[in-house]
Amino acid sequence: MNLLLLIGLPLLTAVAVLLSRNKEQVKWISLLGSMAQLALAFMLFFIFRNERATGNVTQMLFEQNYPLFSSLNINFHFGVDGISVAMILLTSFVVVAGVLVSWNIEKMTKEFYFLLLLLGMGAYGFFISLDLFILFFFLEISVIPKYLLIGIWGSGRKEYSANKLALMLMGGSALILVGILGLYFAAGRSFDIMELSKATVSLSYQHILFPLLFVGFGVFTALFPLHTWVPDGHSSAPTAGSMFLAGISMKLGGYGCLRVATYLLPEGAKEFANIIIILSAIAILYGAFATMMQKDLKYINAYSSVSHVGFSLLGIGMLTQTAITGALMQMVSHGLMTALFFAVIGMIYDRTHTRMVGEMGGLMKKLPFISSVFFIVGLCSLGLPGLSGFVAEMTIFMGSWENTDAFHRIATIAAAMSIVVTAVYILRAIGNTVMGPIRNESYLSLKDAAWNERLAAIILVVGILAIGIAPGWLNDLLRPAAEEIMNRIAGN
Amino acid sequence: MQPGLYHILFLSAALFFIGVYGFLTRRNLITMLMSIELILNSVNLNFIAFNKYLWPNQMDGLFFTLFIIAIAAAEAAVAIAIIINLYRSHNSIDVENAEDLKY
Amino acid sequence: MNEFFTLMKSELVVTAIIFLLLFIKISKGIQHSSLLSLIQVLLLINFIAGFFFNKSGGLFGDMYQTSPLIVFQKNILSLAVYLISLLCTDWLKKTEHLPEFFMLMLSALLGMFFMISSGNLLIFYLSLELASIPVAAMANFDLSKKRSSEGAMKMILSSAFSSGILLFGISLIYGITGTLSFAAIPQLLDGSTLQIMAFIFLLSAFAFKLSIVPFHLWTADVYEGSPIATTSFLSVVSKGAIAFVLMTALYKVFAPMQDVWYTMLVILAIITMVIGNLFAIRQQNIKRFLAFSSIAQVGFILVGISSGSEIGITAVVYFVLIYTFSNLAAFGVAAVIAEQTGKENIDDYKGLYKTNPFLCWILALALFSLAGIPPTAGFFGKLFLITAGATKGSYTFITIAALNMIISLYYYLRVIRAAFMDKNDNPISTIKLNASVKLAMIICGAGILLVGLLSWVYDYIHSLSL
Amino acid sequence: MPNVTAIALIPLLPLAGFLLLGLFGRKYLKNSSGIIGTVLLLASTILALYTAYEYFFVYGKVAGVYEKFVPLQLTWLQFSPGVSIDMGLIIDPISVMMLVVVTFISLMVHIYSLGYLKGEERFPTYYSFLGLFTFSMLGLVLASNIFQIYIFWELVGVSSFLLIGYYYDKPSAVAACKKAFIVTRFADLGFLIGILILSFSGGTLDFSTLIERLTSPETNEFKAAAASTFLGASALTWGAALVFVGGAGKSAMFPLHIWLPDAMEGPTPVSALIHAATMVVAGVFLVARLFPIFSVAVPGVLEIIGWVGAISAIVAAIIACTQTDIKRVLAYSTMSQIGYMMFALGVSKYGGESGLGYTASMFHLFTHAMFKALLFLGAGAVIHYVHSNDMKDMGGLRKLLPITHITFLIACLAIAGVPPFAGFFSKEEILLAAYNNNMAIYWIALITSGITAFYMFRLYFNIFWSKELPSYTKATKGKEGGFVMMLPLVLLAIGAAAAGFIPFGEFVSSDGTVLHSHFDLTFSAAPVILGLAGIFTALWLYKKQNDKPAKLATSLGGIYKMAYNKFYIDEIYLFITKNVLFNLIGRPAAWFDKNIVDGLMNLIGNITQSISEGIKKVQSGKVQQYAIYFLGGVIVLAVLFIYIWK
Repeated sequence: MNLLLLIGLPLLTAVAVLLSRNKEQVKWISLLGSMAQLALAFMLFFIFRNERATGNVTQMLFEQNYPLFSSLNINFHFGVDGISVAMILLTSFVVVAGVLVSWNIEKMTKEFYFLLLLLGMGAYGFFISLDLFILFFFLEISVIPKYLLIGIWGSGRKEYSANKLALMLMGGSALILVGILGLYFAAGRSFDIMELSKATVSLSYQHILFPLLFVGFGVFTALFPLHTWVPDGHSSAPTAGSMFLAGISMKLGGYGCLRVATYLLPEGAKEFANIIIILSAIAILYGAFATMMQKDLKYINAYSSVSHVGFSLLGIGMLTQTAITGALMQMVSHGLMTALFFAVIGMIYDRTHTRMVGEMGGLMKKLPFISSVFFIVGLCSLGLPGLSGFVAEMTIFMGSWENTDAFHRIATIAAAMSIVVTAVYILRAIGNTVMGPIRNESYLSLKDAAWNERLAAIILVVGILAIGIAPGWLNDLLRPAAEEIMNRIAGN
Repeated sequence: MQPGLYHILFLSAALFFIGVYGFLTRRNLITMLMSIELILNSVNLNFIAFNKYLWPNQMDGLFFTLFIIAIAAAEAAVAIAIIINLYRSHNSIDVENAEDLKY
Repeated sequence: MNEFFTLMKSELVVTAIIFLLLFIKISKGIQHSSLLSLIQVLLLINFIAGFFFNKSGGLFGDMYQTSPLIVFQKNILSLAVYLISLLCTDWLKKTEHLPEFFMLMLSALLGMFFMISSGNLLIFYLSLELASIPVAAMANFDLSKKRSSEGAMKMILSSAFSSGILLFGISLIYGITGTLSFAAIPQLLDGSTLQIMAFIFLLSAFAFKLSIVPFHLWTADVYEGSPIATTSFLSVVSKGAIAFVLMTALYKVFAPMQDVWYTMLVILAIITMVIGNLFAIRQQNIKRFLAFSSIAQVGFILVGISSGSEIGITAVVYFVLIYTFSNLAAFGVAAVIAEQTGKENIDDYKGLYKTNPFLCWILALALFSLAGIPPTAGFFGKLFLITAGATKGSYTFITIAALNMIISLYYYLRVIRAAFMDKNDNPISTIKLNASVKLAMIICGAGILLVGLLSWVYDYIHSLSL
Repeated sequence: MPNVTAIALIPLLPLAGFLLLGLFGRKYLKNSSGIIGTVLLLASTILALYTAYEYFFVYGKVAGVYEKFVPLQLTWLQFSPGVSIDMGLIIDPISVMMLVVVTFISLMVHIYSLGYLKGEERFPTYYSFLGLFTFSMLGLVLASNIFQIYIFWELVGVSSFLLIGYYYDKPSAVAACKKAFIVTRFADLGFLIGILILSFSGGTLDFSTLIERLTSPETNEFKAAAASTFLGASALTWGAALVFVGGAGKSAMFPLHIWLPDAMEGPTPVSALIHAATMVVAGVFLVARLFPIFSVAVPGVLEIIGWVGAISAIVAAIIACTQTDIKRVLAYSTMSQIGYMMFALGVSKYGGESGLGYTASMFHLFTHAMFKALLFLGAGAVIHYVHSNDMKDMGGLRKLLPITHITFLIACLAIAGVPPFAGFFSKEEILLAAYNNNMAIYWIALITSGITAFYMFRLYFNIFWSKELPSYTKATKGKEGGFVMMLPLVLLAIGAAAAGFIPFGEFVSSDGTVLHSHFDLTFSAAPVILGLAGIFTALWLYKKQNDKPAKLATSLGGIYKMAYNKFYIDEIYLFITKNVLFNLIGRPAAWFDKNIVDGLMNLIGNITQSISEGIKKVQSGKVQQYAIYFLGGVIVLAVLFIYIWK
């Protein structure tokens, strides 16, 4: 399977959007394009599984390698392993849903969809890149769309949030840049991940470069205390923007933390694992407690994202195969869940014109579909079995527990405590919005979800359920890849 | 007494600093221009002295001096043209009157 | 004799054009607007001519040197001049003294060509003056404007002052080595105190032309006062040329003192980036804003230069090429708006997207490119500069450089925010773009998008710089 | 051998009901949803009974011992070799017993709800939630893997949440469902960590293997688990204790019981099903499931279990005496009875005669399910009739609600331990087990049984006797509920009356062997007499409306007030959540984030801005100053490079 399709198709769609003549065309082209991406992602998934089933155990499949800046040994090197496939699937789900929920964007529709598709393309490119330079390129490519999406189509303090997001992410990128350059020179002028994974980087270098890379990518994935762009950015972004930000962009960071920082600098990872654990345990609990005090639905989800993403960092910090698998599962799960959450919030906001929990109530009566989805996503967030969040969190806990010392145990217990706090804030949100008496008479005339919203929600719910009910497929996808990473860490 | 290299260098250094001092303190644009001429002349002295005392075999220093004189003239021409134009709009050739562009 | 024509063809073409313009001026035979078209065609020819008969070699006892790399550098400058002539069409049409403006500009260009090719301090000095004195006159080209003459005055005085310092340095070098030839000087240098002193004098003059902090203070005032055609020439062509020469000077002439100048460059690069950025944050006038932004960009160029190897050369040349497109696009937009509405403040750009989406996208591309955000070429340019800077392995330096990208992103985003997001009840009305302006902007936009992605450009430059 | 399809269908049929009604009920199956749910459950019940028959009488007994079968085990999530979450079916005496109880009670509730909730707008939703609950509960009892039980544990929790919050527009219902979920969730945290400890110690998540490894002191796992200690207790002790915390939360053991009374906000049939007969006994079931580990490996924890059960039993009983909301009385009574089951396990040992407590506990679970469901459904019928939960609005209903009255009375007698009703037999065994092992607990249990009889009959007299309310006549209020509501009452009444005669020890015992129960009249005398005393006290106080109860209450003073206010445990929780969780942690965290973390980022921005503002004077516009900076630059470079670094 030609992986370049994954970049080419979104790009083609984006260009087609630019060339289209009216809003209807724009929307349908985007939808078709994103559906095609979804189909492509599924194809990739099945072909990948098939390859693996037929005994192809090469670490990366479908590799392609073209020289790009040959004088600097920069190559257009692509390939996927299970992690990438899972992430690509996630991206394609979120892209379709994002396109669908933005159906009623009136302002600058063409530009909106163009940027949205560009953002998706960046994510695909990022996940298939095996060259750090290209990876960085795709990571950075999303800065413009993110900034403009928030700044133009956002709400509230959108300029402030857009600025903050762009600048903080740029800060992260700056650290990543230094990190990958360090790797480049330390390993004899190569950006190639596969080559770097075989290279030996001296200990002192690892100890310098690992924090740079991890913190750099950490900014993208809301590493405490560099998470402050998350609440503002997410709450100001338009619905699809928040979905993309939390569903995809934050995953870029987590993926980078794992694939680049941890995988390529195993000794650094070991050295700093405890700090990562402390920070992520803090993020988990602190994010959860901070969420408890929020009144705006988007802020609730944004802070809860900080908490949930903390789990994936925790999993990485635990450095066991199961924990890393769990971390990856959490990324996928959180991506779907948080995208759905934002989608629902957007749907509610479109109707009630408020996101304040205190001003709503009893939405169940008039918006049964939306409310049910809200229930599902809330329950997923608090880790209900049968939904994806549970699988991921439990895998992380199981993996974390494999470390037998008191420090890891206490960190795990601390993280586990968040499941109670999560229940508190999620139930508070649910109880005050969809349940309870209707507080505003005008809500009695609200209309339930339209077809596009239903479809978007269903696509994401299917994803959540597919992981939650039968996690085996995801586990099979991620575990071997996590094993490769663990092998490197263990020094084999 | 024949003046040695150091005498001339001393003279040129003095001239240089006088020029710099003049450039920094004079308010009249023409005077500032003249101070720059002093700097250039100190350089000229340097070239000639080096040429004569240290590297008498080649004429590089002398030629350089000639070119500096020529360029200085050209520079002065353009500078004075600009100053005249400035005078037209500002009615003054005091450098302190031309401080609109700042921060 | 044949060699004379092939090796010096860039200079000869420019000289020919200058003379042609002189004759036209004297004969007064051609109408204003068709003259401009003629000039644009001539400049295009000049640019295209740069691609033929490229050879390495030296003339006049190696006082003049050329190589494919040098020709390539000259081509970048020619391209920039051509683009300026297109972008500033509106302003140029209004100027009374059109041929003179181009004569001055081309003289300066000629000076830069010689400067890049110089193999001797004398030629270098002469060409440097040739490259700067006409620019001062160009800065004063808005004859009726107070600010224009103030800027020109500041430029000519400071430039003369820096020439004085430069000459003093050259005279010391001459005193030490007894030669002015680039080829001979390095063998005679050993890093003594006096040599360092002379080098500092020389470097300060370079720093002045290149607007390196703290020698940069004239930059913003002159940029703001001058007509935009001059400003863009100053910020792109002058900077590029000096950057090229600085590399020659450092890598060839002062190669034995690499330890000294590396540290110096690191210090200067850091303060240049930081100060340039800090000043840029606050600016309201778009020209002044771009002035400080270009100072910060120079800081990045210094990061690349500090590598002292062919990676550095490649990265700098590549960056200047990209910088040409990006900065000219930004200046082009500013020029069009300033000329047609008289507005030069960033706040005036509010709501621009509503009325002028094309200009806005070009502006956005340009600024993102300057900020170093992909997929624009600026990303690659900056990245390679930093890569080059990293060859020496000083990660603190690289980190500071990378962190400076955050501040620079902040102020570039300010403009973008004004253009795209801020509401304005009374935005700049829709501007009708001249065909040539549009062409130039499309060229710039294409350059910004493609130069980075088409990696062979970089590889080509690399092959030249080896 | 077990019939896998049949067994698997038992939970899957209700699941099908949930999916069918949940997805399409609102639109397409508005009227038929109740029937669909009930029919599916009926099938499920029949299969359960069939399974029970097959197990107990056909294949279950191998060489005189009821074996444990795991006919199906599918890997659901593999963690590492040997450690995986499996979805399996376990067939052993307790799971089969629970299958019968759950399906039967659920069926009763399904039928009953057809009448009770007739005409409700969210009827299909209700039945789909019931289906979900039944599925989850059946999955829980059939779980073959400790993580599987946790999964279904959470699912029953959420179904309970959904059903308590069924009247979602009632703020009190919303508050109650949140409270129920959060409190049990808190306990589940303990359960989860317990699972992590046990599974790590045992190297497996599978029940059979886990029990095998952690009960024989020879295995490496056991040695390692016993050797690693934390705060003075072995890993095994911690694991088992934490698992019990989970069980205690779900089973509303003191002090994690506070959610149960509030959970009565749900529809009454739901209370009967979830909060009386099935879900709340999950904790007991969990302890029973892991009983070998508790009794063999960590007897200390078992002792704790005993005491927690005993305390819960008596505390709940005392509180029940003072409540006036009839459902709350029943809720506290449930808690008290579960306390019995719990301490019965606590005083039991593994295997043989000394495993009497285990059998007794399960037996009581079984009988309790019958009579408590009956009580709730009866109470539901009353509430349905008078539209109030409060005793003050009731009285003299025996004539108006004859069937309800009789069945309720049977249930009261059963719970009061009056022979020959079901409660007598099971309670008897429990007391015997306690007597044999722990006298202190025995005395508590004995007193509690007296109090139980008292408050149950207080309830009974208050509802059906006491004052005759003039507004309640057949003419004004109509007849009691229809056939669908009365049928379950009658069926359950039969169960409550006759279930005690089942020779339970023959089927269920700690190690699968047959345990013969023997009756000792002398031993039975004490509890029966105490129970009768309680009944007569209630008769004396409440048969007719008078001021004796009020006088008694005043004379008891502080104790009465404390009991009336449920010993202020709710207030303590409220204080902790409100002041500690929200004000002491949540608010500072939010503040910290907004002001410190975010403030830091903004501060960086502001500092940059102000530096930028501060240095603007450098660019003074004076060309001579520029020259000074120029020279300054030269001088600084010269000084640096010539004098300092040279």
